[in-house]
Amino acid sequence: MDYLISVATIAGIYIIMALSFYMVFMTGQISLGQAGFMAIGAYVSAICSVKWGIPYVPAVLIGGIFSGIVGLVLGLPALRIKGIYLLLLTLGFGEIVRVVAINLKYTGAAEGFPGIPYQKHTLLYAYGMVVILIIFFSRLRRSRMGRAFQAVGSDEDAAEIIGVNIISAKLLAFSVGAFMAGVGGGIFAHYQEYVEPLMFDVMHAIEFLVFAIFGGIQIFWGPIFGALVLTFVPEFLRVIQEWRMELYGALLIVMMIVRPQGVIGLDTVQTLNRLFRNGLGKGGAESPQAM
Amino acid sequence: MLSIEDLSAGYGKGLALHGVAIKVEKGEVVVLIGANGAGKSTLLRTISGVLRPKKGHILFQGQKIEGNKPHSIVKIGIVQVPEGRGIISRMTVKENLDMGAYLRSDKDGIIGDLERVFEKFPRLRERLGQNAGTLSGGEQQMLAIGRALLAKPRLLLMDEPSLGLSPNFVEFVFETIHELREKDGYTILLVEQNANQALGVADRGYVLETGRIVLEGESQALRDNEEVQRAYLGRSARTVET
Amino acid sequence: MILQQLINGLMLGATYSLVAIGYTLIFGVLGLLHFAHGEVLMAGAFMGLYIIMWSGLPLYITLPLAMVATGVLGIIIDVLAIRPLKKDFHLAPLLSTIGVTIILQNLAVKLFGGYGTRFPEAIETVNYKVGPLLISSANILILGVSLFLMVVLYFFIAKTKIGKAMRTVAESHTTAGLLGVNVDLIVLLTFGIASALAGTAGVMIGIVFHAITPFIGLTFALKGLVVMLIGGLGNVVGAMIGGLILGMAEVFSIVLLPTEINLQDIFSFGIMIIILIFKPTGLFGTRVTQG
Amino acid sequence: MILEIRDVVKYFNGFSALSDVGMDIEEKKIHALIGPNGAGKTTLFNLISGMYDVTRGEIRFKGARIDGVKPYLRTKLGIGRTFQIVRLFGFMTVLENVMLGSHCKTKAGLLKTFFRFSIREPQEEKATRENAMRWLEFVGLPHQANEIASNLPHADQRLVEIARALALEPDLLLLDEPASGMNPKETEELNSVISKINQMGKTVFLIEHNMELVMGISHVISVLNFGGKIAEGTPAEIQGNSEVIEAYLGKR
Repeated sequence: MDYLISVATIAGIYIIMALSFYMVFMTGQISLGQAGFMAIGAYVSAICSVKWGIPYVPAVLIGGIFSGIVGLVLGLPALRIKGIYLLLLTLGFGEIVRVVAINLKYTGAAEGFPGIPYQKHTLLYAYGMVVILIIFFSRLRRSRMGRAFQAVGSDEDAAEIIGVNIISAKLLAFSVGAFMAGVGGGIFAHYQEYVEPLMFDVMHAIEFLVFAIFGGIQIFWGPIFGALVLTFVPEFLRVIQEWRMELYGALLIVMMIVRPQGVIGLDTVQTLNRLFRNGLGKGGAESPQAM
Repeated sequence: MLSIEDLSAGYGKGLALHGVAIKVEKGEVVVLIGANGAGKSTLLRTISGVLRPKKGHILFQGQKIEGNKPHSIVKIGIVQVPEGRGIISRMTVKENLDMGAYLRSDKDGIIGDLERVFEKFPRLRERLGQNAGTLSGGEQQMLAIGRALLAKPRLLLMDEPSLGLSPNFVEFVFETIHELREKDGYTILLVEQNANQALGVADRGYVLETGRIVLEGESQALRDNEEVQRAYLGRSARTVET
Repeated sequence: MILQQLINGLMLGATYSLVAIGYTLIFGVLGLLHFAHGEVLMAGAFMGLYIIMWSGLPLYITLPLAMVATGVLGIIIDVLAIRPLKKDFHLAPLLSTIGVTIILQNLAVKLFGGYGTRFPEAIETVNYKVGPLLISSANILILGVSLFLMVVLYFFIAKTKIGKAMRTVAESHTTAGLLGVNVDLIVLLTFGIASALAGTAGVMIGIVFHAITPFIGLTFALKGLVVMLIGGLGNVVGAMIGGLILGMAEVFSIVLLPTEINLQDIFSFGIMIIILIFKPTGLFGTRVTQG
Repeated sequence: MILEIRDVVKYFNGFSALSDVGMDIEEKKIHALIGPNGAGKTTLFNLISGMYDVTRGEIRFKGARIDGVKPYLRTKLGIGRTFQIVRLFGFMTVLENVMLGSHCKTKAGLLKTFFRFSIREPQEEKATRENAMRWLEFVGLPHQANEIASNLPHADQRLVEIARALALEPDLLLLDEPASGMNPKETEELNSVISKINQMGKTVFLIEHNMELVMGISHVISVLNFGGKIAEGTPAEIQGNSEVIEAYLGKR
């Protein structure tokens, strides 16, 4: 049972991370810096708890906000560049965060930062955050800003001609995504009781990317599905566990060949919606938009 | 020589060509005319193998070629002067010409053909070492035609060679086409917006409208046809007074 | 002392150049950031290691063998992970090569362990004293081989028929096809050449550092990316010069900067981020080399 | 005059795409811009909507200069447009695409989106949706509202794009080759949609190659060739203009 809870907890944290990637991706930006933002959230919240005795919830939030601010600052130069340049910038950012953590004596440098108070209800907090994010994304999806984000992600020029301020849209998405990753990091730190730089290397950022891309990047249910499946399935199939990363890699390639929009696409949601409505005999009285 | 039957093609889900049929005989100049978006370039791109047809057949000298890759189409002698000229701007004029002879290995033949291209376009010889991207529009068109000739085409496809050129150069391009046929005996399938002048150098023509052949015939007949005027200027037959 | 560092910097830089040329070739011809290129280098290093160990043959035979083997690996990647992709999702190739990265790195960890593997003595170490300088046989070998390969590649691209075809494909796949170039074949060849160069760099890294790990891929991939950015995307000569610049800059940064923290790691990323923000087109512009 | 174009010049890397073009678009008229391929028509549209900046010259909208103003702000001022190649947002439904048209008429920010206690749809969102639905009905596609935009047939996508541009309630609507790739029947429908738009009091400025359409609905036609204006007038005047005939058909 304990084992199941620990897997579920980690899955919850990964959902937050996959959603943070998705948030940035909505505006068409690929970030390999999400592990770096996670690290910032983890370290800052840990400092708050350990050094200044700030309670759990505010500590985690401070970590998230700090990460969001860093995201805003990194987002500024990121506005000028796109595509692979942005990918490289975020990659470089993630590595710099890690190298700084390795060298920072204040937080134990490479040996890690121990003694973070354990939060035994992490499962609740993590999924509480997931629920908040689900509410956030479903409201976002049916909102002016959400549509603007997606428009920017789909065709920047057309979005601007429609009247979207693409600069503020991208900046906003970037820093909100960083905030989410920071909160994820804070929750993670207080579950592991210690953090070390190795936990936040590029491979982890790539892992979050795989969750989102595999699950689907047209709608927020995709990253949630991806993070859940890719965390749980390997845990219960030993063979897969051993070859987990290789499987992720192969999965990514196969998805790109067969279904680049991910397992959960807009079509999936529409089909489900239709089935659901027909099943309940409701007709089209609901808001006609896809969830 | 070239015979196309019931050809349908397009990008994505939509079709830009619906059951098109045309023929080009050896030694002929045939022109495809029609407004923008009528499917003229799509037809050339399908013949060249850039686009796969969705239906129909393309026969070249009795041989089925639809669905072949562009490089194998070039190999059998169908060479296209692409829309927008397709100059490799970061290579020199000489290198561009070398690329024209890419599939050939007869060194002496290439040198001879190169001389003939220079005779036709002396300007190219002067610009040999220059970056092709720095040429003027007219010079680029000369380069594009010269480069295509170096591939020893049996059938030359030309996609809007007069597009974006100054009036003097437009004249020159049509003179060149005329000469290619009269003096050198090339078979040419030409796509043009410049209908009057194109029909002036062609034997026969086809008029395309939203992906269908709506009219075909001898050049002179097409030139005097009111439908042609209508297709371009939307005039009803009554108001034509040319 | 300065002169001695210059030699070291050149040697380091030459390997960077080899990596960066591969990136830039593939970028030029396919417009693709080949994320797995660093892992190809790592695989090349291990293949070199085993070829040297098993065959016991001298380096001038084993090095070309390692190059061929790595080239084949590159071709396999193109055939399996790039070519089958759907064209309508423009991020697909990038994400697919990220998949390749995950697979290669984790396979390597399984096969060779996560720790360093000793690299066999491929050449006899002799130190030549030239005035105040100490030059080892490894120095000479690496500089010599890299410069030789770069010169050969330069002439190959500038003068040969295939080289011109590569540049034509780099400009436009359609135009190249209409000129009779078999575009698929040229792309395949580009992957082969780029990967063979990375393999060479891998073997050399093994010779210099005496040990290799499955993680060298990422490190050198990042350096290669920095160099490609310095040189300009798709610019082969830029990559050659950029490598030497970065190599020397790194060596001098070790000499000049305080040593208690390993700043040189941040150093390359710092350069990368500065270039990305201020001059993303690189110092030499983005273009393929001219003949 | 709703739109005044004065001595506009546009260079691309030394090549002149437009040279000293001047044009007045009268309010509540349908004004067509025609000319052979490569004449600079779309370039002019891009200058008006702000995707490019003018090299020289000025553009005035309702009397105020707009050259140099950011594209999204021009939209806010009341200029809507469609593109030569349809540019709908593919991951979204038809309705969502049209709703995006209202973006600059609405306000709700990210915080307001999230921090609300009622689970009912916010007033603004509801209004946006109903507005979008109206425009979909206007172009005759209400039944396609929940379809994913990229799944629609080509002609319908064009109409959705027009509906999206209408949703921002522009005073000036720029249509770039709306009929391209449409069959005669679809063109007919388009024709009536454009007329209806004009009857609502909106100014329409359109680039089009389908001459039957252009000659049938335009009040004024301007002709571009080689980046310069060669003629302007009523459809009848343009049809009789020998310079225009030559530009299209070439010299005889």
